[in-house]
Amino acid sequence: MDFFHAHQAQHYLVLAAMLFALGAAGVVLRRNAIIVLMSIEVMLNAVNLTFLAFSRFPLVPNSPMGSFLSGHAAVFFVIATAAAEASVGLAIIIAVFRSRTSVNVDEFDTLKL
Amino acid sequence: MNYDPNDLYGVLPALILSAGALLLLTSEVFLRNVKPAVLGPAPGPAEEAQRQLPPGSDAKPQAAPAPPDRRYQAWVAAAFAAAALWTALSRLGDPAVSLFSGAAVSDGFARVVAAVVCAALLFSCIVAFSYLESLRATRGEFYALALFSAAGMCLLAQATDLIVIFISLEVMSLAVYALCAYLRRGKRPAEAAFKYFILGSFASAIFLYGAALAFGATGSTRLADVAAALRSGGPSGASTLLYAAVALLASGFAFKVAAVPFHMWVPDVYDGAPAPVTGFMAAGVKAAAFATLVRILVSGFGDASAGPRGWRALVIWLALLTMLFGNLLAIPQRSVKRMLAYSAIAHAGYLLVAVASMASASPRPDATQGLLFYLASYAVTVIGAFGVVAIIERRLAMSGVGDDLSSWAGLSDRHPGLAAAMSLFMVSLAGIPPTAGFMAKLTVFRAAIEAGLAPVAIFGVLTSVAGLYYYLRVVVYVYMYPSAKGEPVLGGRLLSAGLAIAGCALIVLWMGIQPGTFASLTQSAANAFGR
Amino acid sequence: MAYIESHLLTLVTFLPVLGAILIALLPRGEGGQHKGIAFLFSLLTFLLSIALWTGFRAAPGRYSFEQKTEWAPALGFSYHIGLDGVALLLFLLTTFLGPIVVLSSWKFIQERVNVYCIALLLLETAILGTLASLDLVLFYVFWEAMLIPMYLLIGMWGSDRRIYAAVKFFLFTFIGSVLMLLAIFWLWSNSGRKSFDYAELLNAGVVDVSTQRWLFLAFALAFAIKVPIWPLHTWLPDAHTEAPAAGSIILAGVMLKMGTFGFIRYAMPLFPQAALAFAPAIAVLGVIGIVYGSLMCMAQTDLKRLIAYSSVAHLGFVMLGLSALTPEAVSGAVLQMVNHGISTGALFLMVGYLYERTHTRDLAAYGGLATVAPAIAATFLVITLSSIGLPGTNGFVGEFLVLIGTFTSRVLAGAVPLAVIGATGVILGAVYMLWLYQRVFFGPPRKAAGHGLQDLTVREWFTVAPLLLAIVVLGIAPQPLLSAIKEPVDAVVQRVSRADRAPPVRKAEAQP
Amino acid sequence: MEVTWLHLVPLLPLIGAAICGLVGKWLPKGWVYAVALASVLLSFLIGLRAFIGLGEQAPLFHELWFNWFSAGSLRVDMAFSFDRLSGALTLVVTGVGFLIHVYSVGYMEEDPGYWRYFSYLNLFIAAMMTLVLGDNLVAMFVGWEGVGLCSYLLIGFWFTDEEKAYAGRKAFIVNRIGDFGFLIGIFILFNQVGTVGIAQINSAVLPLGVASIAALCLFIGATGKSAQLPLYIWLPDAMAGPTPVSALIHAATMVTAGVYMVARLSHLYVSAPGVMAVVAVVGVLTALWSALIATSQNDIKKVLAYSTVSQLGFMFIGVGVGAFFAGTMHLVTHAFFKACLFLGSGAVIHGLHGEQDIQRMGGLRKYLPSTRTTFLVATIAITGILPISGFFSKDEILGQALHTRAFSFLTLTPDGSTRLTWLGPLIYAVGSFSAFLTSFYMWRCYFLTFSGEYRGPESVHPHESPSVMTLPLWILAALSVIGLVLGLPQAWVHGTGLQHWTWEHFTDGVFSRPRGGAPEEFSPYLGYGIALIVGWAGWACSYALYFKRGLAGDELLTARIHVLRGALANKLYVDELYDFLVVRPFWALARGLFRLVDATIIDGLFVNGIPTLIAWVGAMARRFQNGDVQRYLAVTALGVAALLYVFLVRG
Repeated sequence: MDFFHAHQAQHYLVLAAMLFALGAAGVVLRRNAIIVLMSIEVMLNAVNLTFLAFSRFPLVPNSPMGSFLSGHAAVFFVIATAAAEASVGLAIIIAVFRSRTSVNVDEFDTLKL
Repeated sequence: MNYDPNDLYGVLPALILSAGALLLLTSEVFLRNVKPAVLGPAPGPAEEAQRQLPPGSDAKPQAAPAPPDRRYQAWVAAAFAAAALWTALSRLGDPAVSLFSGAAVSDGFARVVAAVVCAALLFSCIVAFSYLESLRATRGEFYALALFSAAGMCLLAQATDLIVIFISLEVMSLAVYALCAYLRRGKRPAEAAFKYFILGSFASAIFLYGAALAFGATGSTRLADVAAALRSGGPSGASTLLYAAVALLASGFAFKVAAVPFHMWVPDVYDGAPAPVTGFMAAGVKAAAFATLVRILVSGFGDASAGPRGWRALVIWLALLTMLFGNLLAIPQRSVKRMLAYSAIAHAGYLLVAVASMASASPRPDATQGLLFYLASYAVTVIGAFGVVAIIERRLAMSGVGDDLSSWAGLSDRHPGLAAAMSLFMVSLAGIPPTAGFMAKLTVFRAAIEAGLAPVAIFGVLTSVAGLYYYLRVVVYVYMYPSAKGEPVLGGRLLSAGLAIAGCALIVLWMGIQPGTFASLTQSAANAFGR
Repeated sequence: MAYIESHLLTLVTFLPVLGAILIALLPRGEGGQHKGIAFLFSLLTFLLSIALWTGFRAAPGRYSFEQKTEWAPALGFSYHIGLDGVALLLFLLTTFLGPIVVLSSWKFIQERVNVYCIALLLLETAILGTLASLDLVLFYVFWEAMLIPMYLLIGMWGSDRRIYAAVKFFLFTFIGSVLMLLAIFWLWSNSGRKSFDYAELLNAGVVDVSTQRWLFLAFALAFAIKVPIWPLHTWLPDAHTEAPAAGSIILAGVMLKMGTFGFIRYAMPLFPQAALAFAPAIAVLGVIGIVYGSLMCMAQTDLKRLIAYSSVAHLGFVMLGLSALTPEAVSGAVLQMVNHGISTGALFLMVGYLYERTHTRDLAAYGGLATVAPAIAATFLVITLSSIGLPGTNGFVGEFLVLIGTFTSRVLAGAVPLAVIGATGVILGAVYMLWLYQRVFFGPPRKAAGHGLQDLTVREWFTVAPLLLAIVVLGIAPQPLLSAIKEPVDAVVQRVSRADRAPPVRKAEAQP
Repeated sequence: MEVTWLHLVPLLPLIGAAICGLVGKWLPKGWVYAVALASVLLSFLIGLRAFIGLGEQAPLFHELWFNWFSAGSLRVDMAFSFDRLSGALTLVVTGVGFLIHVYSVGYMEEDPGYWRYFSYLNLFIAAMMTLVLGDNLVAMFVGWEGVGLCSYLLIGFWFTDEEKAYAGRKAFIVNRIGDFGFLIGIFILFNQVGTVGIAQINSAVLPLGVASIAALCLFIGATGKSAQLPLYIWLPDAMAGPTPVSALIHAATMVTAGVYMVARLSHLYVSAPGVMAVVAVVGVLTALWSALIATSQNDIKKVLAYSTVSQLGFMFIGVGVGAFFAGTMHLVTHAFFKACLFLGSGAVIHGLHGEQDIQRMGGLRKYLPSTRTTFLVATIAITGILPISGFFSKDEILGQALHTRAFSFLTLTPDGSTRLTWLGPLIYAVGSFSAFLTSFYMWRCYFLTFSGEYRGPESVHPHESPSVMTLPLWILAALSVIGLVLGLPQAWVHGTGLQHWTWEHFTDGVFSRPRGGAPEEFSPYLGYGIALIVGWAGWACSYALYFKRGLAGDELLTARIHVLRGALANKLYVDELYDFLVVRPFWALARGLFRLVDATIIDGLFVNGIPTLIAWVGAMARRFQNGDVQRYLAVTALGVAALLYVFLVRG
């Protein structure tokens, strides 16, 4: 990964990667459904950061016209989608909670095998 | 970034579907609760459906005022689906046009996929109608959500820009999550929806990260630019990023197409969701996801297919794993619904074989044709199968238990028609002539042999033998075991579901006996990715 | 009229389907009318197929009643059918057995009659199509379509272990055929002209020997399971034992022949060098089948099981003859296919009638039936004699030709010992069949002979008489059949036995 | 010369069989008799006409009825040839057959299955005529198997008795073993000559090795059909059938088919001298072996059965030493007197209401005069104490054996130091001893049956049979006397009218001569003398033993040679031996193979084992899907990691 040393986007990228990993870890490890949902948001934000980093410090000088914009635009799309995701997710969690009065992910194992 | 309003014609199916969805949503506003005497579900069969509810379930049959009559929604949705289907089919032969300055494309491939999706939607709506009615579960939004997800699928098939792909993906997925949770009785639907949601968003996040890396490496999210960057080699080390992007994007859609080891959500979700929804997912989501996977891999990373780091080897491995585990895990299942879920995984494996054979240019047209044929035949078959499952499931849905083979015993005595149809679908899934399933296997494996994937093909057909075993078991129970005592004859609300099932059965037979008709429809699509 | 003539084969092939559709449209009555329609259509099929026999013109490398129309050009296969002598014989055998089968189960099948009749009719069409098709995909479609109705016949109307038998049958045959399917695809993509047409592939046949072997094995496996060749035979006894009489008759009568037919029509001509190379192995397996099958018969206590194993022995003769690659032997093998269809079919028919009366297949329960049911005893005797190949019955000519042809074969390595060992089948056949016959019919009447065992009824006479007639007539005048199959047999023998001298592409007799 | 009526000879009885068998049950009894007898009589008359028609201008009649089947280079015709040999046999078969039909009318009077019986009998005549007249080996084989079938059916005629049914099956299967040899012989000859026509084969020049193997294989067939060692075991049991059947099939005609076949293919056998030696040795051994057993049998039919076997042995000696005419001549004469003997025994059994044990007979000459007289004549003929038919034919055989040079070319050692010149005389000596035994047991049988006092139970009142049964007896007795004409030496009849009717002259040119030319004209008188002495000696012994004492004679004999006689009474335990060596191991093998290979290895291990394994693996793998969403997430994450690894690190 030599090129990172020669490039100023590296800090953002590394941070984003770490954020992403953290989010993933949270999704996999945390037991509370709400927190799992939040971890997913963290992952999405990490992606946003990556997008922004790349559009601010493009790797490719001769990149096709509008690439910066498309980077930024992507972020907005992602934010909007993330909001929608969150709402649906919360609704689902509520439905689950209704049926078993718990948001502990471990207990959702009626469906198995 | 110039905008041409004519491009909207290119996404007409999606537009129609969205319009339908919006119409249905708005129509909700004008509904009033009414007295059961005036409107409401017809007595008799519905009452019987109620009587089958186990005591203690939260459904209150005598709850007055009765919910408003929403039966029109099914037909409205069906009408819009039919319209979208017609638009998709009518422009099938037209030349491919790039839309929105390369963010999307309207080519034969996309149109065929859109047609498949719309057909799936159409049949699912009809199946769902009788299902929901007999469960007294017709509330608003169901059909709207279905239409939205279908719109997302259509767009997904057309998208050639990673961002557009992501958005369409979310449009589709979010609606489907909601549909899974739609049936509020019992624990299963909500849990299924939750699992689907968590895993799904996890996967789309991964996909999105891949998109970001691709963007970084090539400076663009257009698949065309990605391909160009690959051809030119790109800046130093960008290839590393690019390959990471391939890995992440691939895993994102490997999840959507339920390839092992990204398959684990499938059995639970398919099992927990209402049968009509499951059918729709199995048919539509799979079609759209495969379409996108092909677009990303072929038109995006087409030149990075060969070699150890090429995606060809990757897809082959995924295919092998998927075919193996899908069939292996389906064998011990006793719930037909769950068995069909695992079989869906297995079929994803066969489809991946087609994708793998699209890697090299010469067999690509045949492979594309195979892929589309397989998607179409699988769609009709599986929707029909889940339609039958839905009828069986009605009684069980309340008590929150899944179906069991024993509840299928002797179906041929009670419902010869359903039994024959179910057996036909099983035979088609097993890939035995004269059914669509056989012709699908034919087209796919033929392409695989052509692409020099003989070992994969041999592995595939051998696993399909294992598959035959569990498909046959359903036929055994349906035809060769006597009816269990006290199995009631299901009455009421069979008509529309019966229509849909009969339609699927006829198409299955038609595609099996006259495959040429459909194959010729896909002629233009076959060359969508060049030859 | 000309239209009818040009489409006669199609008409005959699909006539049973019409019947099936008709039955499906009828309400589920008590079943009488279903059987009636089924009988009517199968009879009609047979009568029409006689026109095939009269209109048949043998010509080298050409097919009678050939018809080729577009089917799925987008997928590269066509609806191409036609008959050569070999196919014609088996075709007629099938249509001949059709009405007999329907009539035989008139009394035995009482529930779900409509499904039963539909299955029978569809099965007939599938078999006929398998024989008639000249396009590999078409062939494969019919080939696989055979499985489902048979599966239902065994599984729905069989006896105790019917489901095990049905699934075993289905899986066994399916394993073999899927590999064949891949081999077909290989031919398609490497034949140069992307075609599934049998004749074109036959001419294209430029396949290097090493690949030929693999493809041949793929084809041979599918056919060997169907035949069945030892050691792939164990599905047969179960299927036969559990299946209802009609199922056994069709299974033994024609379905097993699909395997041998596949060898002579596809596996051997398409891959001549491989066929030549594998001939000794197949011959050995055939001989094992003869001896081993006969020994198995001696170890059985179940009537139907015994006869099922006798099929293994008889088809061993066929495989031996096919691999001997002399005109005599191959003609004998083809004749033996027909003979076995008639005699073993008749055996299962009679056993079915016995079972209807006694409801047991256990040999120990039988004995002394000749005193209570002389007509059954007499007919059964004739069939037994035909099955052990007594001169004057149809059984003899086939066996004799196979053995003498094998003995004189210059192509097959170790032909003489193989023929000699194979000839011991003549002794063993007599041993077990006469043992069976004495066990069932001679001696003092035992349990099964009790409770007023009824002799052949008129309906049953109508089913048995044609078979007896065929046994005698084919025993005395087999020559018409032999002349009918001369052309294709010579073609195969030429193509395969000379395969090592010239590349298969330069085989002139394949197609004009 | 080509004719078009020859096929009627077998066809008519076949039609008769069809009529009796299909509709005989519903026809009046008389019609069945009429059809059955008429068909045989007609074919006899046709044969007679043809026989008279034979002459210098027409040495043989030939008919190509139809081409049965032909494939590749093999062409099998249904064609018949009627020369002096087959002609004579036609007359014998149809003639004797007709007499036995007549006799059966009386014998099967009470049996309800008479229509079946006559159908089988007609069928047998048809098959036998096909065998005799067939001009190629395959056509011959058709008759060969056909007669086997008829004997199977007729032995097991009373099938409700397990024993009888079993005897029929035994006969058929043992015959099949022979037929196996016959088939292989046909294959070899076809492979060598390229045709199955007897004439072509006889005119072909065959290498010694091929000829020997072919001849040997065919001879195996002959041993099966003609009940020679080691395949004779079925014939004694075959006596389970009705007595006329024993007379017709198992004495007069069918069992001689082997001799006929060897004689027909004389050229083949002549070109394989080693095999001829084998034939002769097997013949003489059989003659001795069964003669020994016959001395100790008490069932009158068993005695006659073993005597048949031994007489067939004599015939094989004849053909074996190259004197085909002698063997066939004995075949003809034997047909007469043995048929007479069997029918006589049948009359006795009939008169005693089914009694077959000679221990409960005796003194029957009072009750059954004509039966007794004819039986006596036949006995004289077979024992040869007076020069009537049996005397001449048997002595011809022995004389030829003594003087033959057929074996003088054979050697056991490669250097050719020792030559088998001694074989002929040895055969002569053993044969003469067998002749002595023959005389002994036949007279024993006669004395115990007809002379002395009646030993049977009082309840049974012996009575003479109806004339329909005695008439054939008289005719056959007469024939056994007249038959002597065939055997008169050339010297006696030279210049007389009988010259052309001595068998040797009659069949001149039908057979080919053994290598080294025929045995030179030897003077028969010494042989005649010895034969007479031997015959009378046998008569004397049994007269001394049995004429006065009756059964006590047996006890006296038993007291002397206890062990031997015990063994002989039990047929030398041959059946038990075969059962122990062949039958039981075979069935055991079958059951063992079934249990081990089919049930255990193929089905248990593979067919059912593999699916079980797969299902088990599936059930195990299934456990992993435990419903915990975060396990699913982890797996997904691992999958992503794996992909990244593949693309970044490994790639």
